[in-house]
Amino acid sequence: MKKRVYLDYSATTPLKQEVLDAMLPHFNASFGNPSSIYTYGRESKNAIDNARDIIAKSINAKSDEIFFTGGGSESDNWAIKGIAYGNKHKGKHIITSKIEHHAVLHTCEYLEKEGFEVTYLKVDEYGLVNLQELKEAIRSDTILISIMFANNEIGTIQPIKEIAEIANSKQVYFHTDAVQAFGNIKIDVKELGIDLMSISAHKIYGPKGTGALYIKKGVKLHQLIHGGAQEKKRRAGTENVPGIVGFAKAAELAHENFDEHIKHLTSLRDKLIAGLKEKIEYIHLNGHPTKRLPGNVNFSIEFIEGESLLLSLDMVGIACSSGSACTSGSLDPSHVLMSIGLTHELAHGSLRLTIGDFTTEEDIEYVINQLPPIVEKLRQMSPLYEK
Amino acid sequence: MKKRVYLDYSATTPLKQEVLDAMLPHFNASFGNPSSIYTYGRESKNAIDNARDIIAKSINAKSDEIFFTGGGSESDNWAIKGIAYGNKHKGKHIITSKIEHHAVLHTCEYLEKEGFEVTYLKVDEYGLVNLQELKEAIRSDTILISIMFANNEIGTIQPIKEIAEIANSKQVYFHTDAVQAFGNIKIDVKELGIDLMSISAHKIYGPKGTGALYIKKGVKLHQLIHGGAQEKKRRAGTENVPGIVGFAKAAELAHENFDEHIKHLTSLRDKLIAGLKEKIEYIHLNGHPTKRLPGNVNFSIEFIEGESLLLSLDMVGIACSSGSACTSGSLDPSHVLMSIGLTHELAHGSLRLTIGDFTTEEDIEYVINQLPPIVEKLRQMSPLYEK
Amino acid sequence: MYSDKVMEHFMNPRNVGEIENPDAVGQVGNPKCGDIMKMYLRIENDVITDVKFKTFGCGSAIATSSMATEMIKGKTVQEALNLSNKAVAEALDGLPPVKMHCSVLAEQAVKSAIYDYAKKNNKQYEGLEGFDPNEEHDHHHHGDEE
Amino acid sequence: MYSDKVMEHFMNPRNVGEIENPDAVGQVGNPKCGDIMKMYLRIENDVITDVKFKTFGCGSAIATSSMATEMIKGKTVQEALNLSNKAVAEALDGLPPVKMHCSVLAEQAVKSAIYDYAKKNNKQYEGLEGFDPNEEHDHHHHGDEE
Ligand SMILES: Cc1ncc(COP(=O)(O)O)c(C=O)c1O
Ligand SMILES: Cc1ncc(COP(=O)(O)O)c(C=O)c1O
Ligand code: FES
Ligand code: FES
Repeated sequence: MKKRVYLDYSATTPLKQEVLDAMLPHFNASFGNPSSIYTYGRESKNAIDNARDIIAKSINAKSDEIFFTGGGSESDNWAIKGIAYGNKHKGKHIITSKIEHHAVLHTCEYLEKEGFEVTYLKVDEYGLVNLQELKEAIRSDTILISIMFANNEIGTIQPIKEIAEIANSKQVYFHTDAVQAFGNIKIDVKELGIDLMSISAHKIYGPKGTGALYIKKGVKLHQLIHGGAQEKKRRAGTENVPGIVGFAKAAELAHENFDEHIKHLTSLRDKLIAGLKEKIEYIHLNGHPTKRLPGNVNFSIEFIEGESLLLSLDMVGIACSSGSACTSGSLDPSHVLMSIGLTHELAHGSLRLTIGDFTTEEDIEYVINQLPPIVEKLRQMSPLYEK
Repeated sequence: MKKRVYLDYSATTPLKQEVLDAMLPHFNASFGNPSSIYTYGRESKNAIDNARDIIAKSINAKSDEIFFTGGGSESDNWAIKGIAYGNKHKGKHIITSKIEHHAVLHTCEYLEKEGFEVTYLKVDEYGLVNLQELKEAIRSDTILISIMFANNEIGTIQPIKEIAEIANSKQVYFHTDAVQAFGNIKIDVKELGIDLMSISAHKIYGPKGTGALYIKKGVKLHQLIHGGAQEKKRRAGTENVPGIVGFAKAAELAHENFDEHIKHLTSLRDKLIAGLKEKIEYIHLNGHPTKRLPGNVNFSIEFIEGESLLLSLDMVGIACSSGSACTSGSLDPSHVLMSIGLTHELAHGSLRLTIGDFTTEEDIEYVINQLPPIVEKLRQMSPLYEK
Repeated sequence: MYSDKVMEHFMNPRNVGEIENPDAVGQVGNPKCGDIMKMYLRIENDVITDVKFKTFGCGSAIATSSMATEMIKGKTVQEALNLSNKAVAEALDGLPPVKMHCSVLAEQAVKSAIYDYAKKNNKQYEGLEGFDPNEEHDHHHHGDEE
Repeated sequence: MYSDKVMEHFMNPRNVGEIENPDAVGQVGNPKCGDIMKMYLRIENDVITDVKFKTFGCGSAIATSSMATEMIKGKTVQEALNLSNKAVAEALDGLPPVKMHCSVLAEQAVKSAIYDYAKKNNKQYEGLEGFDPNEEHDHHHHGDEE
């Protein structure tokens, strides 16, 4: 088989073997509906109770504060719409940032159409929100602040504890999208003062289509999915038992090998950054130099466009992503890259390489060797490049 | 191992081996994010495109009318809230029935609190809605009729084509919850005139946590989950690729072996009904004698309560369910059984046995032999039973 | 869901049946709620010498009936009156929160039978004051609802 | 996503580069939109004898540039002007709907270069009427959006 170097761990991850092994019995041996009282059902119920305990422990929450969902996007939608509709008698103002994931941004935009008001905080060149601006944005009718823990494109980590303190001091609910942070940053929801937090399994070597929302005890929000009495009557639908079990196993593995995982990712990340900087002229690292996810590398490469870069890399077996509009067929390049002040050209020429547990030193060396000639070839074709 | 006879196929089903085999490659070999343009991503994209074609074909829809979701409950919530919020300028009135699944009923009750008005049609002793009453319930501000295809408890099949005709003639959207019907009744959405239809994988030997909503081209509704551009920008969230692939394989198998499946279920169902009627006094079949799901058996057994029946059956390895409030810790017995006019006692004494593809003749005989002495023992303990 | 002890009492309930010409009978519950408990007592010299029950209800209702009859047999009437639902539940190694009300029913059934006895024999017991066997108990109030 | 033909042209684009002292140059697109195409022509006796391009853009932009240059080389100016974006896309065995606008760009680049030639040489060609190379084209209007 052709060499394949996967460097898009922030997009999704393969399952770890232990995760799959944990899931398999729940497909057709221990497959009962957890709501059923007979043996088959109780086996499933025990499995999800156990999974809930593991996830809770991994963020220092209580088990009855964890609610399983169908993924990170559902968690974000539930948190934001749930708080909005559930607290509209108190106010209709929400604060978020310009660099949130679309699951947050488009939800907020929807709520604007439905009569809510939203302040989108800008960020600095590194992608950090300004705490002073946040404070000033809070109004008497503000009901929610939603700021992501770490950004999926540029990897920047926000000052979550400080943000939570501001929110708590004004009695405004604080939600954070920790889909990228969970498993890559140690999170203690109690110590940080978080009210709601979204997480997703498929970013941490667990299955797609499973996530969770942490809801601090006492936080009032509407349901997003009504129906059966699952999840303590707060999120209906027959539980995805294998998905939930796999999510918990993935979280368990992540936390067992936490320090090792961080060390591995950080060292490969720094090696990749240094190697590319050395070999390629006119490239710029996006995001914060140190307050960044351990596996995130994001460069803007001048004079060339991201999609053609990705295609060329795919031809040599390297899988990664770009913030260029051309990769998605959308009108504008990444809102995150534009928000940190990049020009359209630089945003179009962005390349995100995200490292994971299965990435090796050779993978990094392979990229450091393969990328420069590809960049050079595309630059030779570019009308913007005058050497 | 202890004998296990699973007769709760309406609650959930085990995966068929072919389904699991189809899913496996997508956990860690072909695991890419379908939104990514490199090879890994395109493999996943192709897999879901292919799955969409299969599901579409199975109900005679077009591929771009199928939207994958996180299950039947999400599909119901999306359809009903989506139509309600997306058409509130036209009207705020919804019509449904008293015997819908909670995913429909509780969604409607939620919408009532949010300012919508809902008419809950009653049903006759068999669980059928009255078409005349439906017609009379339609108002100038009615925007949606949601009537389930087949009931999950008593198996009764509604006159969907007639209902759709009434809805279409009044230009009211028609949604049907076909979670129990799909795979057990042949469905042609075009011929029937359905606008929206909910289906779920785990009821047809596919995985939990995957469902779909059929949305007829041109139907306007709001999103339930906002975010990324997945599902033609109408349902955000990284697609559960293995789940979707498994769902399609399950649908494919169901439709390949359709006639055989129906014959098998119907013959075992009728045998079970006849056998229990012959051996046990004071029992009554709930639901329609002929317009019923091929695998559904639902009896009310006088003088005894359902949970104690289930526990006793579980002790001999038989897994099934009951509409007694005592099984769920809720206040009232099944709303479906109460709606068809059962007394509280009879609703409490209900037993649902649902048959599936893995059910054998011996399973049925085992139940016919095991149930009578259990009923007799519980009746001997009952203060209501005077022989 | 249920402890082994609950299941054991459910599968092999003690003291099921009726007593002919009993000294006291009590019935509580309501078929609407899915539970009825009927208790028969034989009382000699203020001591419960025999007890039988019939129950329509869930596994927990049957197991608590069974356990309650065991716990009061051989006890004085006053001792039996002091039996709390918690004690019955504890003797069964606990009950799921949603099922605690079934143990309340067992306590009430005993009380109700003793009430019958007291009335017939014109006796007074501590703990019977204000007890009305026909009162509707909202025993379906569950702990885990929010 | 892309046909084999698109990928082949993308990986091995024909006629990349510049022409020194060209008879005509045209440039269309906008780096804001992520695409710029520059086309150089050598024209002798109204026949395009050489053509080169430089493109900043996606795979489809590069492949359509390459295919368009191949298709006009050796053709008369008027024939080149008649080249439609559909013909370029078809020659590439089709393009994804969201990428059709890139083929429009190739058509426009050719037109733009010929416009330059016509102006410099005071010539008239059918199909150039009303063409304005500096006009902003809303070429990012995609078919699959709703
Ligand atoms: C009729 C009906 N509708 C909806 C649902 C909900 O489906 P899911 O469990 O996939 O959310 C079910 C089953 O639980 C059902 O039987
Ligand atoms: C920061 C962030 N939030 C939310 C999501 C959405 O999660 P999911 O794909 O599980 O719906 C993602 C990833 O797609 C993400 O990176
Ligand atoms: S150049 Fe942007 S999509 Fe082709
Ligand atoms: S008798 Fe209904 S829950 Fe115990």
